[in-house]
Amino acid sequence: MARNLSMKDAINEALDLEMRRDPTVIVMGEDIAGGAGGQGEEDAWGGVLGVTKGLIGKYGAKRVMDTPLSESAYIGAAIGAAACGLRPVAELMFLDFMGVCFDQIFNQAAKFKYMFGGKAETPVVIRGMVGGGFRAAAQHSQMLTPIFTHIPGLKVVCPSNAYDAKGLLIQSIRDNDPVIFCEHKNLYASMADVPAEAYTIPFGEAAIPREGKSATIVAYGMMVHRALEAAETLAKEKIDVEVIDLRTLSPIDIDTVVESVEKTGRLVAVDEANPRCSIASDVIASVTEHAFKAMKAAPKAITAPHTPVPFTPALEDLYIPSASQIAEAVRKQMK
Amino acid sequence: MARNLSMKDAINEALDLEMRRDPTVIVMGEDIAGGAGGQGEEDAWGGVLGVTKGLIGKYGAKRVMDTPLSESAYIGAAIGAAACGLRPVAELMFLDFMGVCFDQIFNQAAKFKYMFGGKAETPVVIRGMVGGGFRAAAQHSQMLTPIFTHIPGLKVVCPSNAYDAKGLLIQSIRDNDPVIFCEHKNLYASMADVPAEAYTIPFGEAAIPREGKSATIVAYGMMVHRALEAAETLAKEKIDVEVIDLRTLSPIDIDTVVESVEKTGRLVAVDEANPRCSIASDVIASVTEHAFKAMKAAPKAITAPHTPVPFTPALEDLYIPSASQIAEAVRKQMK
Amino acid sequence: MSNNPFPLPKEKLLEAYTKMKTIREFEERLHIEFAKGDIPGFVHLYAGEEASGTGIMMHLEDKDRIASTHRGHGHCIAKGVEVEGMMAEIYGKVTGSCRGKGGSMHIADLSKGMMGANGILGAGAPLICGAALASKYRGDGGVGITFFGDGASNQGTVLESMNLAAIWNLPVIFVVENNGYAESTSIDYALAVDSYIDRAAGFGIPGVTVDGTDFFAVYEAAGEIIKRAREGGGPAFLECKMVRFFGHFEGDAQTYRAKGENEENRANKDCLKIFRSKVTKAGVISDAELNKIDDQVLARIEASVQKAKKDPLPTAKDLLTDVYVSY
Amino acid sequence: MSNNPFPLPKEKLLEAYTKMKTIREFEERLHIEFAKGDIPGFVHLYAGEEASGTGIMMHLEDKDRIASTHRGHGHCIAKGVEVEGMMAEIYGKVTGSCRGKGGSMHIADLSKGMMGANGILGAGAPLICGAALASKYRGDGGVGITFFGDGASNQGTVLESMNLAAIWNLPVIFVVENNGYAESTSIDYALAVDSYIDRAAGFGIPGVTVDGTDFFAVYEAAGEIIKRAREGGGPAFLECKMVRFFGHFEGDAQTYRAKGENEENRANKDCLKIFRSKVTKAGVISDAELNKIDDQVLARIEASVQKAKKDPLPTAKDLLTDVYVSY
Ligand SMILES: Cc1ncc(C[n+]2csc(CCOP(=O)(O)OP(=O)(O)O)c2C)c(N)n1
Ligand SMILES: Cc1ncc(C[n+]2csc(CCOP(=O)(O)OP(=O)(O)O)c2C)c(N)n1
Ligand SMILES: [Mg+2]
Ligand SMILES: [Mg+2]
Repeated sequence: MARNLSMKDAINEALDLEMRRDPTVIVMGEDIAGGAGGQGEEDAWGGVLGVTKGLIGKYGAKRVMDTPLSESAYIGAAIGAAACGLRPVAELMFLDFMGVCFDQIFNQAAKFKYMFGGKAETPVVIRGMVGGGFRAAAQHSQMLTPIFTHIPGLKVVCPSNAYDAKGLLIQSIRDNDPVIFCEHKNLYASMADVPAEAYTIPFGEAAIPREGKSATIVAYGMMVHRALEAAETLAKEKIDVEVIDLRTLSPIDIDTVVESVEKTGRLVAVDEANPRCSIASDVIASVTEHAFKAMKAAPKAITAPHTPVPFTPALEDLYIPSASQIAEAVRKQMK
Repeated sequence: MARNLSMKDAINEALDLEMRRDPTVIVMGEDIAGGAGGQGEEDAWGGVLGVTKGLIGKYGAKRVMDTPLSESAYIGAAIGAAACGLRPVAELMFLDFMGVCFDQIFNQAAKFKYMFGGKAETPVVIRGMVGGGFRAAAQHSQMLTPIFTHIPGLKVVCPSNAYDAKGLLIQSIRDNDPVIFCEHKNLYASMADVPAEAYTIPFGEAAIPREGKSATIVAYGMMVHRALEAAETLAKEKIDVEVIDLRTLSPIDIDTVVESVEKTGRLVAVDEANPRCSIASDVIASVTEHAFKAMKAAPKAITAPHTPVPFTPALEDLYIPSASQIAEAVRKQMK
Repeated sequence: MSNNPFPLPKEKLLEAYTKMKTIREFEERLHIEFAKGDIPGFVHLYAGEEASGTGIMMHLEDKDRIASTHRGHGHCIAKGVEVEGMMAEIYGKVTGSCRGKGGSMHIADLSKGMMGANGILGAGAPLICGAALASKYRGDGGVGITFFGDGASNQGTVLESMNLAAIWNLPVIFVVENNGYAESTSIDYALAVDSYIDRAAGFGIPGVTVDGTDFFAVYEAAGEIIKRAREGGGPAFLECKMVRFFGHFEGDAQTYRAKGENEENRANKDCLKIFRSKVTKAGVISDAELNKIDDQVLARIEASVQKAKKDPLPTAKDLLTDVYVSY
Repeated sequence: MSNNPFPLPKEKLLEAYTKMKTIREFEERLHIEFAKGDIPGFVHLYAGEEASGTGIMMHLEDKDRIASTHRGHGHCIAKGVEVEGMMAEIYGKVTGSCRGKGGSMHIADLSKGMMGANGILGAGAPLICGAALASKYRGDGGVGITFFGDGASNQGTVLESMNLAAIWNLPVIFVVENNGYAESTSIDYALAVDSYIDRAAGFGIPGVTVDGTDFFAVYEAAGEIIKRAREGGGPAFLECKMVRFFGHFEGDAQTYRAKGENEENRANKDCLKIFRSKVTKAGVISDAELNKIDDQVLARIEASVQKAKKDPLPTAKDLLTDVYVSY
């Protein structure tokens, strides 16, 4: 039975279902229950934006652990526990905070299996907020997906809607490799039909939310919606655009993109991240290598500029790639 | 007067000259002098591979500071001191250690100027070793240039030879923005003619160590030598290749690459980094956007595989891109 | 009004009161304006904690530097950053201290020795070690103060910096502003040691705990350790125990608090009331004098809000500037 | 040989000696082999420090876990990792513990509770908190031991982990192996506090310092705190004061040492000599028995080197495996 759920609630439900199913799943993070050690309500917060609300009531403080403000220690502990048979889901509130615990993620979790000659599994999920539009400024708004995607040994997921968020998070929890699960804070309120039961969406399978023949727009996260908006506009101009939602960035379903470009001959890669060494440049490079002959126009990256995220809405709205920038890029390719 | 100097000595000389010229230049790092607090020799090490040897004798412990093993604290202190008028050159022994201090680099140093509305300057240099071939395994061999390059606010430099290393390091020290200076450990012993006096090499100007008409190979760091080797081989097959040494990755001199590809019609981008969101993919995406019409064949990235760096020489030698892989890529494009 | 039992002359007491009152009204007003929906982003208010920042900053000059936190408005004001620029910044205007690019969490003014509010917990500690190193290197007698909360006291950066400052004998004061909560989490949960003084001792740093709601307690303790640091005596640790009047950030329902906690704090732990009562009871300053300051402060805040609302926004050309000095 | 004054029965004493001797000879041999140029990469030798790892590990079972350092060979051997696999690993052979992919700095064997040597200082501390959390969650009575050097004791990860273990009451033992140097830097430079015990106290963790060259001192101190941790009594801190016989890594000229330091260490601070002298003097074990072990150990090391040299290298197909469980 599908209900109309927000992405926030879909994520909560995924955690709930997996915790019910599997006693080795624990969740931890700063204020993910809230109120620890105090005299007021337990579960006072359920995470800074309420995503994990209600879990402590169902599973207790042994499985829903508030942490001190020591990301290296508790993210590392989640990784260590994963290497010892638990399946921790650790919240890194804003993934921008990765800078204080990146070693545990990229030199430890990501490399155990390889360094140890295959004899390690680290089924940890690190979930946190990404992206702009919240007026949260330079240190709370970044789209650091390219950095995580660069690292062998990590899997990187960034859903664009509530349905995918639930299926991908359940897959992430059941997955036996370390997963960075990127939740766009400006999509938390977005609604979709979401089945009540557990389901998984496999990694490395892009979705095609809109089919078309004239050009391919590749996006992920919030940019999928901008791409679809651009496609609407272009449809009115009789430009028939295909939109691909990558869903997972590592592994990446480059085949679907290549097939699409072989059909359309045109590629616009949209990325909320900064431009250099971005997902957009990665997609363009891979696709050009594989579908060069089919390409009718120069591929184009639409990304945030090479600047930190500005605070003021006046600038942040210009910073985040817009539907009109995307549409304009396609129009140019059609000429 | 030019002498034949190793890259290691060229770096030492650059530090020496700038410290002599400018009393605000200080250097710090773990064991960069060595022997601190002990009963043996002062300057016992001069850095783990001896790069900073001799500086403490000339400039004293006030300007050549050994640090505790607390990268967040001392790299952050270098950044803070830079914001307060000094020009610290902080050594992060192996840049692989960035994971324990990345926040100070990417959320602090890189963003001060923008977040503060322009009212800050952070002339810090963070220098350290990169790259493979030293049998130093997964946590001491990485080429993390794409991660630094991704971050707006940072400048990223990676010289391929002793001459460039000296000129680029002097430029880095005099530069008013934060610079990540990447020293390939397997180039320390490489020799070149290096003038004794101070000179600078501007950022964002690629070098063309070999001109050619049939294909463009773009590389940086140690890969420049592999590219040149490949070019030699190809020359024997009458394939006339142009090799571009990027020298700085941020800013990047994409114009020189675009011009070259407009001439040759072919692009192979070589990167010792892992493939996803790499410098290679970045170069291919940018060049394809700008020189699409001139391109006669699909561009090709030659990178390390999507794996951590293996320890055993048997595998590490396969991990690092080889001249023959590069040559083969060009040959395919010529067909 | 002749016998002044306080460690500051009357004009300095008036200055301190003005700073504290300015912080208070700045924050009270933001609370109201935020509720109206006019203020973008996250806002963390310093109301209730004024005596800490002010008591310390009364000892500082422009050459002294501070590194602040996400809850930085009070530190900014106490260190001399212009209220008008701050207000405009929080409204995202081009006239703001950071031209609208930073917002509440990133207000800075290096010319005043204010090295920035900071969105990353604990990040100021290494930075202030660097500032102090620069002062020590130049021999200018400057000190560095880094503020962090009880929650942030568990960040590795803070802990590493304590060791660095100790072994390098840097003129750094580590100030933990202990308001009992990190977001919704009580310090009783996050700290296993009885006292921050023990923790500081574990790094070889002398420490002192004071009642952070008492301006004079803060002032005196800070004075001593700042003087020592200036004279080359090395780092010190200061714990200010205090209360935060509002939620963690604006929008926080605060259900983690005990019943009546906020009311009790307002009634009995209001550093402004405590200050007022001390100075008036001692007969050094009259209520009328303080009321006059209150009026001036309110007018200034009102004007700054009105100006901020009217000020122009940055425009497209501002998006790409200020990333590098040159590129 | 009837009255045994030691806290272990004779067969356990023999086991401990065998472990220590195996570590010693493993390292002495690597020292020689490295000089020949046969061994790739960085090698950090544990010789001189054997009593620490062994004294602690004698209390552990496979369900107990350790997180080691760059100087990890001794911890591996003491925790039961096979010498032959280790030697092959260091030679980069496919028969190595990590199939040649890890090398000296990354030897691990999770089946033995050995969570890896680590090339990143301090990185094991959070990991072992996680291991201990898993044990606590399951209620299996397992403990976690994290080792770090005097230098690494100043890493934020270690310091944060001490707080985490304390507030979560995790069965974790923090062991600082204080050999007086971090690379070439003396601990006198890098630490401002007089004692690690004070530092541990600053996190609410009880601590004890022992002579790490005395197996029995380590054994007894470790036994007590491990027992307490197993029973839910929470984390503890153990400082083992010791010496390192070789340089920081192979190739280190060690000019930072005082004159005669190495000779003095070999003469008077050799934990194997000290052990031998104690057990023989007490008449519990004879020199002949120990000599026999020495011979067996030497033979085993010799065999492992010969085997490692002959073993096959990984091949191209191994390059791309072991990155993910599935991708
Ligand atoms: C590294 C990092 N982790 C987490 C956060 C999210 N965060 C912002 S403020 C805060 C609570 C801080 O508590 P405390 O240090 O006591 O300061 P207070 O808010 O009480 O002034 C948290 C968890 C952050 N900004 N940076
Ligand atoms: C995060 C990090 N910083 C620096 C290094 C380089 N490094 C490796 S070992 C070492 C010295 C460690 O000293 P100590 O902790 O005392 O251990 P010991 O070598 O004496 O056993 C250093 C600086 C590293 N591996 N990781
Ligand atoms: Mg607090
Ligand atoms: Mg040591």
